[in-house]
Amino acid sequence: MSAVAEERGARAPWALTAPALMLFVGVLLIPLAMTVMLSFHDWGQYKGIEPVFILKNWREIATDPYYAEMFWRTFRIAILTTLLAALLGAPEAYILNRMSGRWKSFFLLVILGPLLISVVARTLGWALLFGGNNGLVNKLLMSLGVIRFPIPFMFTETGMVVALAHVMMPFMVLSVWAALQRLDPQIENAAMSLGAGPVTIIRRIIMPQIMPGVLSGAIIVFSLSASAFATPAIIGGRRLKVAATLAYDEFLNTLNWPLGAAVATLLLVALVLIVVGSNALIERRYAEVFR
Amino acid sequence: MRRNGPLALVFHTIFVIVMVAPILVVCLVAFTPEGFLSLPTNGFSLRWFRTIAQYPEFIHAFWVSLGLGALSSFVALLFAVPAALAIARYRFRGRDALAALFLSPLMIPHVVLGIAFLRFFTSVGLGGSFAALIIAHVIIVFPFALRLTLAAATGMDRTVEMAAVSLGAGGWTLFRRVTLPLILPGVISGWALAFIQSFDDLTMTVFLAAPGTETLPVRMFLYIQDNIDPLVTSVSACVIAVTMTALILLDRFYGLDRVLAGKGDPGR
Amino acid sequence: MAFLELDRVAKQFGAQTVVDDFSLSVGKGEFISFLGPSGCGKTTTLQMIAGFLDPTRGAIRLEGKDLIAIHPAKRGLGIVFQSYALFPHMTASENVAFGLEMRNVPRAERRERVRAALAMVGLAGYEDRHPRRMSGGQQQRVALARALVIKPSVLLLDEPLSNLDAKLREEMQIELRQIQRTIGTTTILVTHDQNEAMSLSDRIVVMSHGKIEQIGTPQQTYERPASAFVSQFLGKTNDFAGTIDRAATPSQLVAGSWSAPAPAGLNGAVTISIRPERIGFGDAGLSAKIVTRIFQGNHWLFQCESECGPAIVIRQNDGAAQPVEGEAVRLTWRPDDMSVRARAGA
Amino acid sequence: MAFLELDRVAKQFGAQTVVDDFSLSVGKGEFISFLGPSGCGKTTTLQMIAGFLDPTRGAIRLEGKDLIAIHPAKRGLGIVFQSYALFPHMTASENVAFGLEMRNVPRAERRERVRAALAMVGLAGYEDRHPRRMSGGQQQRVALARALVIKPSVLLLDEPLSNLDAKLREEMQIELRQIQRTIGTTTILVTHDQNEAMSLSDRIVVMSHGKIEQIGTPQQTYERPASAFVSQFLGKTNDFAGTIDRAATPSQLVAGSWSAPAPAGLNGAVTISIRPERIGFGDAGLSAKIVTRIFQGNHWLFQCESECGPAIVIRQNDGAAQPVEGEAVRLTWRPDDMSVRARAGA
Amino acid sequence: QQKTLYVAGYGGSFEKTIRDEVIPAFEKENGVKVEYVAGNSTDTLAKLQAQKGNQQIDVAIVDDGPMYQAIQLGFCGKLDGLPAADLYDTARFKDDRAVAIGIVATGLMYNTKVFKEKGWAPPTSWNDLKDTKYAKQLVIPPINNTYGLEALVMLSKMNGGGESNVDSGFKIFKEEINPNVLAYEPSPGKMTELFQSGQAVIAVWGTGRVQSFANTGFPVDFVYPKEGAATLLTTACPINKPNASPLASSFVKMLLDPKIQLVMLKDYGYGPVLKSLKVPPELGKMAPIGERAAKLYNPDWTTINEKREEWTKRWNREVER
Ligand SMILES: Nc1ncnc2c1ncn2[C@@H]1O[C@H](COP(=O)(O)OP(=O)(O)OP(=O)(O)O)[C@@H](O)[C@H]1O
Ligand SMILES: Nc1ncnc2c1ncn2[C@@H]1O[C@H](COP(=O)(O)OP(=O)(O)OP(=O)(O)O)[C@@H](O)[C@H]1O
Ligand SMILES: [Mg+2]
Ligand SMILES: [Mg+2]
Repeated sequence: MSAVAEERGARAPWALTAPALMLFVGVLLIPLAMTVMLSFHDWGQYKGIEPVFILKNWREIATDPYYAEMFWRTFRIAILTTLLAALLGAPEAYILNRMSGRWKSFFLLVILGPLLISVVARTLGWALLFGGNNGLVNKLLMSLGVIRFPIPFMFTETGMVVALAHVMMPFMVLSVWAALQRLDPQIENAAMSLGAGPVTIIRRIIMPQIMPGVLSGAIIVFSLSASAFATPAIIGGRRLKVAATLAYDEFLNTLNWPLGAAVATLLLVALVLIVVGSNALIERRYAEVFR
Repeated sequence: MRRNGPLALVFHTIFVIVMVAPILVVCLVAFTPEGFLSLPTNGFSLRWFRTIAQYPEFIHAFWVSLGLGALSSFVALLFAVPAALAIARYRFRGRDALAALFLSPLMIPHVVLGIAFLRFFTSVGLGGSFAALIIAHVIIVFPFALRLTLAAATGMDRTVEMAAVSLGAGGWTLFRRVTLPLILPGVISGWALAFIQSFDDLTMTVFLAAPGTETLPVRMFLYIQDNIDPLVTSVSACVIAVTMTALILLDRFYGLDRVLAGKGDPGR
Repeated sequence: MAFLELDRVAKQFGAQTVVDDFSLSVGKGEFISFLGPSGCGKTTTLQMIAGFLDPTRGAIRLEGKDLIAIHPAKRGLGIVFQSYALFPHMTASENVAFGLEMRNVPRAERRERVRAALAMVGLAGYEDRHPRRMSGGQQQRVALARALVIKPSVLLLDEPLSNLDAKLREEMQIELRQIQRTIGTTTILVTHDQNEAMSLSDRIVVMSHGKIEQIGTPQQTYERPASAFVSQFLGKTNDFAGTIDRAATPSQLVAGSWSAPAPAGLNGAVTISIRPERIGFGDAGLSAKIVTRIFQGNHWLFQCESECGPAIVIRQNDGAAQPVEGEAVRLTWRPDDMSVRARAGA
Repeated sequence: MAFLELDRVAKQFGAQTVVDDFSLSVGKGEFISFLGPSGCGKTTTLQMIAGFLDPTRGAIRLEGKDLIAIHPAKRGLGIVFQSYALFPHMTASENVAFGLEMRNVPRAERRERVRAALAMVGLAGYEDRHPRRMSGGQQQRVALARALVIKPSVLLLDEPLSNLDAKLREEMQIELRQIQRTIGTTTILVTHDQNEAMSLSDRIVVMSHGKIEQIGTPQQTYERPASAFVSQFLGKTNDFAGTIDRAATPSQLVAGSWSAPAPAGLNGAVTISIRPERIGFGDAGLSAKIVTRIFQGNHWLFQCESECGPAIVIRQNDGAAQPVEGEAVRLTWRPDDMSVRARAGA
Repeated sequence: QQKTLYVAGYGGSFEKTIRDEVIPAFEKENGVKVEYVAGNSTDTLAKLQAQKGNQQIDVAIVDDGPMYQAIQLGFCGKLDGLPAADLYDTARFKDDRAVAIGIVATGLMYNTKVFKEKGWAPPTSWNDLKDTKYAKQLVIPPINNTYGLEALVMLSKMNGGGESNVDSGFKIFKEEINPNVLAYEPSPGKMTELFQSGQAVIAVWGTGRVQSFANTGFPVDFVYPKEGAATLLTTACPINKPNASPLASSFVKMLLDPKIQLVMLKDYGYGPVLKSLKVPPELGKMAPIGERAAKLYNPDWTTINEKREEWTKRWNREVER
């Protein structure tokens, strides 16, 4: 069924994706199309939404550098978060995978744990830890001599990245974990017998093979952090707005939905382009692993 | 299997500490006798756990969240697994576009989705119903189910499937007996992420939840509207306790690493 | 009418043609072996018959029906894969039982047949073990049991015994032959082991670069090879440069100090081909010196340096005294055992 | 002093002892083969030497230093895995180059050595292909090239040639032997092919159920097997029931119609063991009937039904007329070629 | 007939008060089921806009700013039979499309404990927001929140401007107040959290919020600035929809019942909107009652609403950056 697949069955993939496709067209594309339509409508504080077709919102986004700054910050934070999550999450998944059964499941739980409590409570925890200059984190870092002066975490991009990476970490760990399950342990042995040290094995042998997992994780983390709302809102506050909080503001505070819809549409389009682009790039680079 | 070196263990320890620190803090604060959040707390009290009893809607909301999460992540898998298999193994026109479409819910700010769904469901007469909530959650958790299944299905040894086919297994049987067990780690991880995502979603659900279908995060959010008091932390602590107990039981009776790593034991 | 028929089958991977113009008729119950160098397209051909690859050109028919239109799961073939392809998540007995389940064999019968199949391949007691905890040969045997237990009408075996020791291998060969005889299974075996191919097969297909070089019984292919390639590939061959001297009466075929009456039809420079097992040590003949003497159990292999270049001689280890390394010998053979052809480029 | 030494090594998986009390001294530059039935612990032993499995008990020393304490990456061994274990994400040449990179071989030299290694295993032109697009034998050869290219001082080969045809296999064997001679590589070969083991090795280790049955040169193990197991496992053996008749003068050893002067020391019921290649067809001797006659290229294999039970005879395919199936024959052999032991339970 | 009435309003303790004190009595009286849809003002307004033409909600309880917007957008129906004579003027809306159910004063909140420890005097004036000793310890709700807006208006007014000209206010915010601001935080929950964690010690806020925060035992107090505190209203309106239930109006009027007004004062710090109500002295420590209520400054919403969109934009670009 499978190898045949590549040659035969021009219909098979469509049959398999049809249910999901129908679901998406039915309950996602239509609402989304409505939202895109919305971005071309007009709006006034006291006249509400006017279903006309104008480019006002788009022109505003294109010409006002305010929006460029927001989007730039959004992607900067998302990229940093993704990097941090990948840099820490992938090794952790690898370490976990090498533990013996009992510990493995225990620590897996511990790492998945954060996902199980509300993002509100979780971020609250961070806020408590960061808590200004005399927050626990700063006290600890200073007493360890890592830093001399307290690092401001709350209402800074640093804090946002740290908290976002924490929130997103389990996604990365789990994705990589799933990919690691497929590795043939003998291959690692083979590399070792050829003289490869642990670092080389990870970089040259393990990494390329778990790329699909890292990629899944990175896509999830990147997308979620670029469209995240709660964490940036709580840690970043209103002065460090990102695209999602900007859209949120327009939708909920100003009620200028057409403008919010335009921001959201732009964010969506940019994200889709970035994700699909990097996906294709990496799939080509690691073509043999994805076969 | 090689063991982890000391450096790896140090890394691991720090990692785990950082991961649990905020949660630990939340749990600690839950035992405060004060009426407000404070750290470090002076004293120990179960006051805020007792307070939960005065808010039966929290308990109700917990069940709503649980049901919603379980149901929507399961339904999402039903749609996502076949789609992931198609995307993993066929090279067909429109493949990339489909993949992008299926991942798109990840990329839309949930507030936008919330409002889009609210408008949509209101216009088709499903506004405020539990069904609408489930459909919306299926959509937002779908990418998780898809992406992790996809990671497991790419690069899977196809000759194993060929062997099954040669023995007469086709279609559903092939899937159930061979393909699914082989991609199970991915599917289960996907389910777990999907469940958690649904369980935790607030921004979108706020718009769709109606009286009676308010989820726990919505409840907590509404509660902390005017006052953040330690009740949020004690409720969180309870959620942690409940889920940990459930997972430990699962581990006891089935083996969590087997659930996550698939049934065929990794052996040497 | 042929039971299984391949009609000018070809397969391309991208631009590379891996199998070309492959035509073969297999009778019902026949035992066919594919022999050929590594990478010549044996596995590819098997996979096309199994239905996992579609031929680029040509037709495959089973009992006259087009096989390509039939889904692989419906073909009812038994297959052993070169890489075993065991189900990693199932125990040995679950692996073997799988095909029976697919055929809705009742549970009791199933258990009995699985037990018997595993016992047959010498794995009684390993029923509950997972493939990853088995040795290479054990895994291969599970794969064999899995294919045999369903008693298929066509068996496709891709190097099914490559990881087994000689003893077990022979036992398995006898099993295969027996199954094939009693059930009348049509079998196609891919193997790199010529002994195996020769002792098991009704006919051998010798392949090279995706093309058929020769189809014939084991003895035909060995003793009357259709081409130099076949002759070289099956067993070893000595090629000596000789000359035919029509001036002498009767005319003589000469190679170094060896000579015999010349065969008809040829003249001048020729190549004499002779199998190493047909050469004996005698008092007269080609003079040579033993370079190495290799013990190979039931026979000895001698590598010699003769007047006409290197020569290989095989002698049965029948207990007689054998020449030692460095010894000067004379090589001799019966004219019937050699084949003579004009020497190219001479 | 021994170069590589295994000292009462044992390995358990759970409760099952897979290798037990394994002691072996390998000299520098020696070529050792492990022979034994599938599942007897060959791979496990190799993996312990390589350092991928830790022995449950015992010590492994290289040049007197405890090897177990040394990380596998530092042992500098060349290994071919039974399952190849190629890096799926690298091309053939990247696979081969990997070990050289680890040794910081300059780029130009690396390229040249990789090219040479791939050419040596007959894969010139396949440099840029990924393992998943190669045939089984091609993959195996990449694995071999990868291990050889680093010119290791110790080579561990786990069935490295099992998927190659006879011709290529022999070429590879010659390569292996040559490398081992020129670089003085100490080699341990696991193989299921007795011919391979016999023609390549200085010494053979015959294993059974995780224990050593015999260590010796090929000829020792074949011709003076230390146990019935070794004799049965290496090559084929005929066991005939005979009796020693001390009443006759001189006393006679009788098996059916065959007889010879009795050896000293035994009496009554005995078992006569004789290799099939030591039996000839003659005018007198054990009467038998040919049941099947199997062509095996350079020799014929006869399965006979004799007075004393089934018998196997091997005759070199030397061009002489051979008896046909159903023919009545007399089997004969020289008393020197048989071994006689008291018959148990008689 | 048994019908369900949907009331949308704040969550949290406000919801609890309404559920406990208002709904059971109302249900009994009118034979109707009441469902409470919790959400903050903006959520509620967004829901109204999303369900436009197909409204589910019958009664909306929101802040005054969003209420003006809701009225303008035509979401509110008309209230009949209000006790007009007894209501403060500020509590009434044009055409009676809505009515205030509670009065709050916008002023300053500070952490009494920290101020005592540091030996700082309690703040007394809007100008104290500029005091550099509060660097990064000041919290102000943003301008799309009424508190923030009123702070801007008050600062403009003190510096020669007013509703029609807020340039001076913007200037002060941008140059003098901004460096002190830790966060522009609209969420009340978040505000309390910033105080609880000790990151903030002074803020612009309303009496209602400060009262319920102080009720938890946290050491905060409210200051009426000497330049005057501004009025902020909590308002309710029946939603305009076809076949609107008359019960919606009844529910709003029930919120004006003196008994309920007292309960809201006690639990929630809302100054009553009824002139006639006698407030027991122990309840009126903070809330704008009597004298204090009379001194409140009432912003000119007509002017503000015209400019609000422009201000918001300007605020986002100049102040919140
Ligand atoms: N991880 C494991 N857990 C349990 N038993 C194992 C494991 N690996 C191997 N075994 C068992 O140990 C025994 C020896 O295995 P090993 O792989 O060493 O055999 P081998 O001699 O290499 O056989 P073959 O020639 O078939 O490859 C076998 O019976 C096998 O089933
Ligand atoms: N998926 C593929 N893509 C491209 N080339 C392939 C692919 N699979 C096999 N080939 C090539 O096709 C040729 C034939 O391969 P095949 O597997 O049929 O060989 P084989 O005769 O079975 O060899 P072996 O005895 O080594 O297993 C080889 O040269 C191989 O490299
Ligand atoms: Mg092959
Ligand atoms: Mg092995």
